[in-house]
Amino acid sequence: MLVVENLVVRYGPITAVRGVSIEVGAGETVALLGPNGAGKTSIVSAVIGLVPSTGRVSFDGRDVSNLSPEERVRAAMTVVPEGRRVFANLTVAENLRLGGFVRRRERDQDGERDRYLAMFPVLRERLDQLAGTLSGGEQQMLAIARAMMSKPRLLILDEPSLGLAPRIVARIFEHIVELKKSGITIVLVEQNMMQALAVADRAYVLSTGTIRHAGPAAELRADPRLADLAIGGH
Amino acid sequence: MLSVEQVSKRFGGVQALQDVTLVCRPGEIVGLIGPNGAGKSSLVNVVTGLIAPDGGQVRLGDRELAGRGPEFAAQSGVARTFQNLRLFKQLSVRQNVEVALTSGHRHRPDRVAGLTVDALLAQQGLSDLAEAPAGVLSYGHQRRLEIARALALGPEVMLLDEPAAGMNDQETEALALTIREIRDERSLGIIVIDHDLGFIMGLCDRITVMDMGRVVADGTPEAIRNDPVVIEIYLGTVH
Amino acid sequence: MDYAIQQIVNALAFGSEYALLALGLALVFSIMGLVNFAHGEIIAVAGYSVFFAVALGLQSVLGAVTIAIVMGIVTALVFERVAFRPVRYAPTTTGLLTAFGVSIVVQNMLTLFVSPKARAVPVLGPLNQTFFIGPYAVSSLQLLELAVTIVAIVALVLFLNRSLLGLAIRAAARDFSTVRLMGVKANRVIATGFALSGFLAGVVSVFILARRGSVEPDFGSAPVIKAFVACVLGGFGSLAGAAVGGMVLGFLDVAILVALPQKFGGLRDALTYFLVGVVLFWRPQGLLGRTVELGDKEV
Amino acid sequence: EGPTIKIGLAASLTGDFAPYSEAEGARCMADQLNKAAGPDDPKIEILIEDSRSDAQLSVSLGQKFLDEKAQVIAGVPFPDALIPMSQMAASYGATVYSAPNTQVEMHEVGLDNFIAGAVPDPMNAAATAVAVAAAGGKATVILTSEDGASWSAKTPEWFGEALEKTGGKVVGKLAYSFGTTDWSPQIAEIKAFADKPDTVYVCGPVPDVGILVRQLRSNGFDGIVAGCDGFDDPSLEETVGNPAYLDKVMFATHGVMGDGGQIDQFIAACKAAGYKVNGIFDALGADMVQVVYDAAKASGSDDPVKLREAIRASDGSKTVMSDNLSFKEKLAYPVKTIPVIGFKDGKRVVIADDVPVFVPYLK
Amino acid sequence: MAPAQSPAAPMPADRSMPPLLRSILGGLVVAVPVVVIGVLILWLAPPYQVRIAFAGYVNLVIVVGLQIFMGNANIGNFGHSAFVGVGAYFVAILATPLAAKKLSIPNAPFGLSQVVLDPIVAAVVALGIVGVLALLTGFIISRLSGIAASIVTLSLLIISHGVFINYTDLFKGAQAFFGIPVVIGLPTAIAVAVAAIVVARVFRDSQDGVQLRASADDVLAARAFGVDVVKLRFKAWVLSALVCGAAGIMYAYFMGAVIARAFFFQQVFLTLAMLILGGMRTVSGAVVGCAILSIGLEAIRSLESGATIMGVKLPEMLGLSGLSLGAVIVLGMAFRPNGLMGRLELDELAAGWLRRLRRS
Ligand SMILES: Nc1ncnc2c1ncn2[C@@H]1O[C@H](COP(=O)(O)OP(=O)(O)OP(=O)(O)O)[C@@H](O)[C@H]1O
Ligand SMILES: Nc1ncnc2c1ncn2[C@@H]1O[C@H](COP(=O)(O)OP(=O)(O)OP(=O)(O)O)[C@@H](O)[C@H]1O
Ligand SMILES: [Mg+2]
Ligand SMILES: [Mg+2]
Repeated sequence: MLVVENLVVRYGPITAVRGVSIEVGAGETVALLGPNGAGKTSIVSAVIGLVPSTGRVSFDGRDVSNLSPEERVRAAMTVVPEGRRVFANLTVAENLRLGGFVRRRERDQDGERDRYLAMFPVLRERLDQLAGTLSGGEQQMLAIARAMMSKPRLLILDEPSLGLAPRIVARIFEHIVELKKSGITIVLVEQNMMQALAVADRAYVLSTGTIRHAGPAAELRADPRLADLAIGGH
Repeated sequence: MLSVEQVSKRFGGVQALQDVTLVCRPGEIVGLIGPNGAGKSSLVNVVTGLIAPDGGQVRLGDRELAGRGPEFAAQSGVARTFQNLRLFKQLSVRQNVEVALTSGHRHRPDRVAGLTVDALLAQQGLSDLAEAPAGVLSYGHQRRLEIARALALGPEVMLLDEPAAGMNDQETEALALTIREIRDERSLGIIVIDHDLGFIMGLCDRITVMDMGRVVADGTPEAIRNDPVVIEIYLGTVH
Repeated sequence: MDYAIQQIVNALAFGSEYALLALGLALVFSIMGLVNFAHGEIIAVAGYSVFFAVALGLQSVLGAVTIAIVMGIVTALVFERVAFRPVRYAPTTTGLLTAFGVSIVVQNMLTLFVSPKARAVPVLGPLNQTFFIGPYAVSSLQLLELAVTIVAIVALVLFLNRSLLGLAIRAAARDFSTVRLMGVKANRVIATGFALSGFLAGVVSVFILARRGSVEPDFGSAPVIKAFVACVLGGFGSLAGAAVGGMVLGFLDVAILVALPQKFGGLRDALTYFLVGVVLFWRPQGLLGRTVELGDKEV
Repeated sequence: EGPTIKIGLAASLTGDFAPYSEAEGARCMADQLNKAAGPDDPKIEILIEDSRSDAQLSVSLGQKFLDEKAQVIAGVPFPDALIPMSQMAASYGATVYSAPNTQVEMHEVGLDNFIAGAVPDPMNAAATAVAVAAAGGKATVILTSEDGASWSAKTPEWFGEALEKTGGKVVGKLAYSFGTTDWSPQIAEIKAFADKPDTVYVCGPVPDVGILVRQLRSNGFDGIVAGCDGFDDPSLEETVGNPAYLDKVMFATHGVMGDGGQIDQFIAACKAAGYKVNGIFDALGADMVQVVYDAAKASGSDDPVKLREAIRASDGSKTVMSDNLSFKEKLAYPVKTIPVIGFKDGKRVVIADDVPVFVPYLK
Repeated sequence: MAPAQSPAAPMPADRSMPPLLRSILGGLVVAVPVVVIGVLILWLAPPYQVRIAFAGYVNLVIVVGLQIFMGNANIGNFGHSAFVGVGAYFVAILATPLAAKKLSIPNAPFGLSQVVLDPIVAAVVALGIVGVLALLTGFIISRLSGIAASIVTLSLLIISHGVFINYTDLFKGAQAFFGIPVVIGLPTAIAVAVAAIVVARVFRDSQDGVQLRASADDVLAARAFGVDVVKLRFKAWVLSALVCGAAGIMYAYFMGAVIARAFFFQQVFLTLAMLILGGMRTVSGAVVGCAILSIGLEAIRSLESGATIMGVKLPEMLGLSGLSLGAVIVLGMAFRPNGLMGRLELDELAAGWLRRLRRS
């Protein structure tokens, strides 16, 4: 479903991603793991087209390398970006409306919205609050709910559990499992390695911009070298 | 010693803090946990003077901090990190730390005696990045820089708002180690907010639990771990 | 009494024009954080287009109005594409300077290829007919301006606050790249916003032309600085604020002109700006701007 | 071989004062004279650079012309440029000759090497006052602005003074700024005066004054609207719009145009030869060249000081604008008749062309 | 703790020198081209080019002064020309000989029409007056942020202009104030420019400078680290005003005549363009921007009136310099949105290159 070939991301003199290739099959859940600065976020940004990169990204068999981010989103790829990135100057309700932008001509926006408000009840109480004044965790919930409003076929989550209380994290991982069951393809960037591997089918471990290890999640979970790899031991 | 007494704060329809009372002694690490939106960051904001409480007191030693603005709190010795990362993005990593250090030099020279930028950066593993602009660091590195910057102020009390967010287990463990080291070295009071229970339980001497703006429990890690209320509101049944 | 009412009528007209100008600026500001000093040149190009059309034989008022508005929109779109898109992510000062650059280029082209002098364009005169209501002299232009301003404000506020596109525009103002992650064609959204501001500029151009009866290279730039002040006075980024700021400035202008002893007549602008300074010192967020207690949060 | 005289013009080819540039007219005149000159006649060489209406730049360009041995230089026609230029030129013996300058300051400083080609503003105001009084104007409102220095601030006062001499009076004074496009507050004030004025006087630029005329008329004011050379722009009529509104509009200026006279012929000839001439200010430029040419011929030398002495000693030159332009009397500015232009059926007519007897301010 | 592994490791500055010395040396390095160009002009160019260069150096001092506040506090400033004007006018009022004053300001208040000071004393007093005004306005401006602050600076410009023009007894109104003794030349201007550059650089690198720049990035965080933002903005404002005032004094003592129009929008926009184009975050940016626009515009201007290059007479192209100024700005901003100089000063860049060169 998603094929990344030989991806290189540079920021001026810095090379953050050095020729990474990743493949995610339809309906698969794949985890991207690695220490700080490994290049995970850079990969995600390149896949959705937010940062310039070289290499090839194709989605659904179609080369999307030259598409703009919005075109990629219209092709049903969606990202929950790192650092929440809620629209601080809009209310929670407005954020969610914008989340459903690609499906603006469809009818049941409200049904979708209610589903996520049920999952994050605190958001329902905050519908008319400016998103920028939400607590950190509330913003994270909003970012996830907003992304889900577009009903993607490929969902990329960059550290979704960041700043969330354990109860909510558990709920999100439950939901990921649900989504998986409904056939959505998922790429999951997580620090919370064990939990990520528990829901993932396969995983890639990165450090300093290259893939150090790749394999089935179950295998990795049992791998004693994992700890080493994930903190970036060279 | 930092003492917070009966602090309340309301934002429009949200009662973010309600009669919150809390102390943090020198050399003590206090954990602050609670569901999202419980009011933890708001409490930090009140203590650091970023918001004025509707009522109640915040004292550091015999200085009243509430409502006197963030500069006053900082100059009195309260340092913090930001949950949403607020680095000086255009300045270099080194300068980020320098800002706090010079301010510390100015106001509490004895507390910063012996601190150097290089040592602080080395402690956080940022030496190689010293000349890079802070804005280009990865998320995890930015968190560490936040901590280095807070330490450079030479604080009496340090409030860490989710310092381990975005770090993996090993990094978190290392962070816990550093925090403890800092406490021992400089005997400051530390309040740590985080949602990583392993981290909090392992690190803190005492834990305060908040929910809906109130303190709902307070005690040793052991007691908190088994507190049914905490399990109910925070951990959820799954855990 | 009659006199006071007459002056209030006059002030309303002044205020409406500032408000319309300020709306155009505030719109672009809320779209991409750009302080668009080149808004005046959009007005100028619209005005000169009418001048050329007249030179080629155009005589109808309706035709002139259409040309001004269409050219306003086109010019705004061209400016956006050529000059402002490349600096979209840049700091405010950069956008500001680019806008200056555009304005200098356009003014010099008008100087070079047309004339540094004023050129008469009488075609819109019929819009500006003075008639008397009781003792009060009112011009059709004054009424028209007031009406158009009110309609424009209501329509824009509704558009930006209620429509999905409006939401996208406001979101793009703060976080362009994340808006794209919603699948919004952000370039097009921003262009829409510019087109709207170009529309407003075209309308203002019609009004100024009707009143002045001539065009000049600095045709539009002179009033834009005042409009910019109006925006800030009302609360930058807020459309209603821009309108209110414009009205307040209009009233200040007339009041100071009328009330100031003639000896200090030349200090009118100085006094206006002094009062603006006082207001901003007292309310840095502007008259309608709200302050939210944020703590460590950001909006 | 006749002497070669260099005239260096730091001209306002672009910028705020571009409408008041004398450069093209000067260039046209110089070419005409050079073509007609015999082998022993002087040659006039015109050096032109754009000062962008910037005083500082025009001083620097003045220095450049002096470096190139110019005998006569000119810059932005305002004191901030002309005074330093005169001081600078003094040590080279050179003359600053500003064809369009009308401001009195230049004559107060005590500059020995400055010459203005136009009569000072008080004379202009005085001429207007005589014409206004003749048309029955008795009670005037004057509009002043500091934006054009003494030209716009003081000329109206001088007009008032001169009108009072004729038995009229000033019933009110209002301030405005350049760039005013809506005069309704001022007009409301004028209407509210207890003493009803029959004349409004303003010395400002077009289009401002054109709009003023239109708005005054459409608000029912049917008295005299009078002004200075700022009115003398071909776009005045179009800005006013309705030809009927121009009845009782009058202004004093530098020369008569639009009557097919010498100025019109000169401008037409220059235009035909490809010079971008505009109007009255080009005629002033042409006059300057003629005066310098005649003086060079008289002195027969290219020495700058002798040239200036010859200009001032001359009994008069026959120029485009005047049959006898002479600096003998005042040394720093000419004494000549001042045409006052009025309108009949929307067309310009000369309603007076005299040297005013009473002139305020000037000694 | 895991070592930071990042490819991002640009050159660390040389930390063996005392910071103050390092800043002064850095400033001097930046000033080298300023001196070299100036000396070449003095040596080779005809008098009129010296005049034009002088105007360039006045602008340079203004731009550097502007950088001190705008670059460090990141607040758009339209008001700096007010201080240039005040500096120029007060030396005019104080140092002009009595004879000239009798003509120009016979009714000056406080018996000022009777006083004549030595040019140097007058300059000091004028700077003092600039300082007092800066203190008063700084009180307000340092308490405001962002666009509100910028508008107040704009107000300052328009108010000062209004006062210059309308307080005719003291400032002679919209007419030129002439007769000022012409006492300085290009060498003085070069010296003042170098001094301004060093001052600006020392401030930028000082603790205050770094803290102020921190507050420009994030006011709230800066305050939470004890940075007294108001005080620092105030300091920068006053320093900036003094440097701009010095530029005004230079202007008056060279031109011999001043007029309010010279200290209005045209100057404001030109100097702002120089600063932003060069990059307002560094003093080098101020210097580079000023140099490029000054030299470039002068070159284009000389083409404008139809120059002859290698025997070919070019046509007259009026407005070319205006057009080019606009085009340079638009293009410059499009390709280098943060200005030509980015984050680093010239000497810091050079040190980086040298080190990289040595390494390879
Ligand atoms: N905009 C940028 N400019 C320059 N360098 C950047 C930029 N963004 C990221 N980098 C650098 O690229 C490298 C990879 O960063 P990235 O954010 O992709 O890491 P990550 O794996 O997501 O880390 P984390 O777990 O901390 O979020 C880091 O060294 C970082 O400093
Ligand atoms: N400036 C503000 N304006 C309005 N509401 C606010 C503001 N700051 C916080 N709140 C609200 O107050 C409540 C407490 O917020 P706070 O940030 O203190 O939560 P928290 O305990 O830190 O949560 P988290 O763990 O998610 O960070 C939240 O519901 C939030 O929406
Ligand atoms: Mg990341
Ligand atoms: Mg929080």
